[in-house]
Amino acid sequence: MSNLATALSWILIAAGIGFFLTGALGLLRFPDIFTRLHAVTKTDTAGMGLLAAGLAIQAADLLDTLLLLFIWFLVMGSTSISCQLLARYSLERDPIDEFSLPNEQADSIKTGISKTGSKSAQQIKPTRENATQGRGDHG
Amino acid sequence: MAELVLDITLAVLLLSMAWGALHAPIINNGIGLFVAFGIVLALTWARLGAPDLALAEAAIGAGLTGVLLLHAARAIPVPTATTVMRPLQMMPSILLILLVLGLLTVITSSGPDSVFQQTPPLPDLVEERIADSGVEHPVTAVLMNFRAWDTLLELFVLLLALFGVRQLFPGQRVITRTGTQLSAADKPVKVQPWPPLMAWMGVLAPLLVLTGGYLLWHGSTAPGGAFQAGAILAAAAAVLHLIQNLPALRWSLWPVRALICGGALLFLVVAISTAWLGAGWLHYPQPGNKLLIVTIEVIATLSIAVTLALLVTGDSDDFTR
Amino acid sequence: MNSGAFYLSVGMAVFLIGLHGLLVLQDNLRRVIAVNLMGAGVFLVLVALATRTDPVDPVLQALAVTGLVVAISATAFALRLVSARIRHQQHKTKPDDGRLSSHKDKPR
Amino acid sequence: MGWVAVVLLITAFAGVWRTAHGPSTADRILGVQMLGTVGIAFLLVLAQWQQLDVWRDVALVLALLASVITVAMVQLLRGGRPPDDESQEGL
Amino acid sequence: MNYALVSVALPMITVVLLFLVAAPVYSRLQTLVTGGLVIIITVISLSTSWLALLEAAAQSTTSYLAIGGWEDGLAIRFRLTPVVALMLTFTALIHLLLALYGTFSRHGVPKDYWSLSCFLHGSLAALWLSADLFNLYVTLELLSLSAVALVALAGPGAWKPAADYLLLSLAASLCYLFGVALIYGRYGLLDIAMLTVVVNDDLITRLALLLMTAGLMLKAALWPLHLWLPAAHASAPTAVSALLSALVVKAPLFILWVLWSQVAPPVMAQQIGPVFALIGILALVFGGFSAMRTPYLKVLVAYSTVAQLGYALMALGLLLAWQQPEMNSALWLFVIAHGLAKTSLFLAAGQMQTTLGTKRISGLRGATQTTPIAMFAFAVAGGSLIGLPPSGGFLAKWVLLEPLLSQPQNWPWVLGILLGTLVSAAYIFRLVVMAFDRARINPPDISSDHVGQWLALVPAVLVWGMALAGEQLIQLLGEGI
Repeated sequence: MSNLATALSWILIAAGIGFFLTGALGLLRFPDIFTRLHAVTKTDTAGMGLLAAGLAIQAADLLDTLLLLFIWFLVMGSTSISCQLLARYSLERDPIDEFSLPNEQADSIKTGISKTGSKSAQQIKPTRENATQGRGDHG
Repeated sequence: MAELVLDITLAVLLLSMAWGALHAPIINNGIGLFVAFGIVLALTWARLGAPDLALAEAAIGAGLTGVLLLHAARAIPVPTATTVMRPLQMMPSILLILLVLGLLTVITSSGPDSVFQQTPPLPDLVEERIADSGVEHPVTAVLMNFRAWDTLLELFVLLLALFGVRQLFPGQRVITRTGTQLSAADKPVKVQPWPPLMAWMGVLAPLLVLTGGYLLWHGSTAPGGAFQAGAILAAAAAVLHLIQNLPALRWSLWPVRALICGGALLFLVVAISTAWLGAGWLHYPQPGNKLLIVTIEVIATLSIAVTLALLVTGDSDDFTR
Repeated sequence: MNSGAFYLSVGMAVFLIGLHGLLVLQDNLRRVIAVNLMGAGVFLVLVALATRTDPVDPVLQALAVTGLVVAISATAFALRLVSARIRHQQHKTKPDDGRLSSHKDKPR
Repeated sequence: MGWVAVVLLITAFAGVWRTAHGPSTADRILGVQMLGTVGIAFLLVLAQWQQLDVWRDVALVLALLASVITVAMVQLLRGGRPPDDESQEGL
Repeated sequence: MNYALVSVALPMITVVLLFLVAAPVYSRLQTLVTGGLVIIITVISLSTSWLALLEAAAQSTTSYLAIGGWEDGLAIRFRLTPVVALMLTFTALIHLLLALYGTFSRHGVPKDYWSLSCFLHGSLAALWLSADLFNLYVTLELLSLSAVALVALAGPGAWKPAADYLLLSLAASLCYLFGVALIYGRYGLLDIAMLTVVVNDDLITRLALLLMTAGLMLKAALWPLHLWLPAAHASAPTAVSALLSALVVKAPLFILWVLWSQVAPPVMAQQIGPVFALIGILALVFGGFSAMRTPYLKVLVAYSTVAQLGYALMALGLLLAWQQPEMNSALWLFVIAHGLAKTSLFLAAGQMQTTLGTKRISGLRGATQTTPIAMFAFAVAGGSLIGLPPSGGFLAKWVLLEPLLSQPQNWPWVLGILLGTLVSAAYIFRLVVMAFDRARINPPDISSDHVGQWLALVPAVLVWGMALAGEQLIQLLGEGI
């Protein structure tokens, strides 16, 4: 392997690690679930991709490279899908306060919920929801 | 140096998660931590060079146990904070644990009798005899040949756990006044899964089945084998079952029952027939032992998969209808 | 101190944390987790001992795999039992929590 | 390569903290999921470090199962509430 | 050895067959057919294990079977000794008696009882035969899971004791497994017979044996680790309580015996012996007192199990302390006599409870008139527990007392046994006196089930009949190992 390739692979790995660290920071510091979801999903996908690319340069074998690619694909799929699911789930449980958002956005979120079917309109009552949420999760 | 730091980081992760899983004020936090503990444990097995165990733990600790625990946590209506101990109250406990730990460590790892001064004779024996066992991977050889009786009994343990769970759905039995209410309450409310979830499962399920098959096929020469493959297939079946994309695994259907007990039955039949017609209890005939082991493994994988899937997600419908 | 000895201690620590939890905790769900931690501790001990030889001792690994299967079966049963009981307690109408009651009642 | 693994493990602490502190169920699942991803990365690094292909297989299994568990958890959480609990929570 | 294999394989294959044909609902006819099948199986198993017993008694050395034909150490081994063969026979006998009860008694047993009791039979047989520490762990786990599932058969009311039982029993198994891991770490072996040769007296071995002993004592409900037992045994269905008391608690005791009399070096065994004997006496006294004070019938019988296990533990302790092989026969005679008597007690108690419609002892007033046969069985079996001559219980106690009485410095132990006997007499007589109270009879709710009552009497008669075979039994068991 040439020096250039080695250097490149290490740069990629370092960048990947950097993304992972950023994601961890976001997970710790961001204020609510939606921002945290955003942080973790993006950085994990990117970090994993860069790391896998860096490792793929070092792995001489074609089969290993393919496996790395495949794992990256899996991680990408799973993080993005679960980001979707978790966001929807959080919205169902604890809708965003309508007044803190511009009207359009709040409406689209609301209709998004009612489209999924299992919920009725009376559930979007922030005060009551928040109260139960508090009991349920904060203890 | 890097290895030392790695070991210490892993240990800190493991121990803090273990403590947190037990003493988190809210039980759901504890459950989350325990699932995470399973993932880190899989990494620890990898660090210790035990790939078979890492595969099994990745499938079980990260997958099935989480689903199981969540099932159980669902039974608790409102997760209340039940702080068992305040940090100050924990101090004596922690000190006691440290003291006992120190004592145990001194006993086991120091002095001339220390366990690390011994060289166990069995690994050499395994290496010597592995050519006659019919498989090349030593762990599989031990599991399927040298200590096959343990594995046979282990299949019965799985069967038994399923039997035990079946007792908890007394739907059809003539039992207490409260029985009927119970089975109604135990029915989970089925919710139509969201479309992206369905689509992703459509991709994932065949991949899981493929990986399971790969591990099984791989098992005789490299890490992997019946149990790991079975656990992965079980995870696939459990998730498909959860999103109602799989024909229900009804206990009352005989093919389901046949699949469940197939592994144990085949293994037992092999044991009996080798004792009766062959050289002795579980003494496989020399040419053909490879074929026999592979057959047992394939059937056992299917049994393990169905049994675990039912254990994890089976509801009252599956057991009583 | 080699890494085998280190992980042996870690395994024993996890075992002790589990044992301690089993003794002090009341909640059955937590006690199931405690028992599982004890199991994880024992498997760590087994695998740490397996690193003594090179290549790694296959017998101990096989024992740990068998132990893991037994543990997951038992855990599954225990969890279903515990949750069935919690559900039953929530939905029962008459107080019948397994104690033998004093009035003249039929055993099953 | 060893240090890469160590740094990865250190980022895992963030996942642990989030899992332990919630506050919502989604946060906990997110924490577990992040740990899973870090675990996969760790195993890939380990495979390269020790030149052992088997850890890539383990990473593959972990990747599959990690996505299974998130899916299962969300679906269970949505679907699984017995009727009484929902009335209690006003859901 | 082949006979012994048949007696292991039969119940296990029955489990799978019952599983395959499982019908959704059992009619009376299906109960008869299933019960009949299990009876046939247990009869065959009983006769083959009897043949194995004859085989074991005839040969002078222990016979081994290396599973898979591999070298010693690599393979798990089966081992056939007189004690093992006797326990195989005893297991099949108790299972047969309960299968008869389940089939022909009017109250019967819950549907899944049949498969689970076969599970129990198979795992016990595998446990008696095994000569491998790790394999013993697997069989122990199989045994406790089937025991818990059997307790859970009683319905939702029994789930709490079942869950407690399961958790404690899992923890106990893991303690045992930890010990096994340390033994393997120290000696690199799991085979009991091979360990006997190499074991020496050092700290790791002590620690390992201590851990295993703690786990096994919890599993065997030996005082003071017995607290789970009364709730679990009392809330189980009648036939299940009998199985649990007669067989399940004996399995960890067997492993304890194997560990200390065969694996542990004699020096350590001599040190632990008096401790066991002392715990045994405490169990006798405190278990007996609890049995005397409880207001519930089945709880009384369950506590009496705790107390009676004290005798067995004491015999084990004295065996270890003095290294006298004669004590072996005392230990195993106790186990068998107690198992038979306890089967009878639980079946009789179940009959009386159902017929009189009460769980309280005070509800037994006039039971000599309302359920005479069951009460008679209770009294007869109770007589063996107390140790009235010439019952099986007396035989065991006599073998235990003989060496004790011959030496004056051992008389304190005799005092302990005496105290235990008095306490057991007290709780048995308390009940019998209540049953003779014909002035205020508790009227039966339903007509009594004669078949069930007679079946309850059978084991009680058997335990008194043990005296006839006393000489042979003592000789057979006295050889040790």
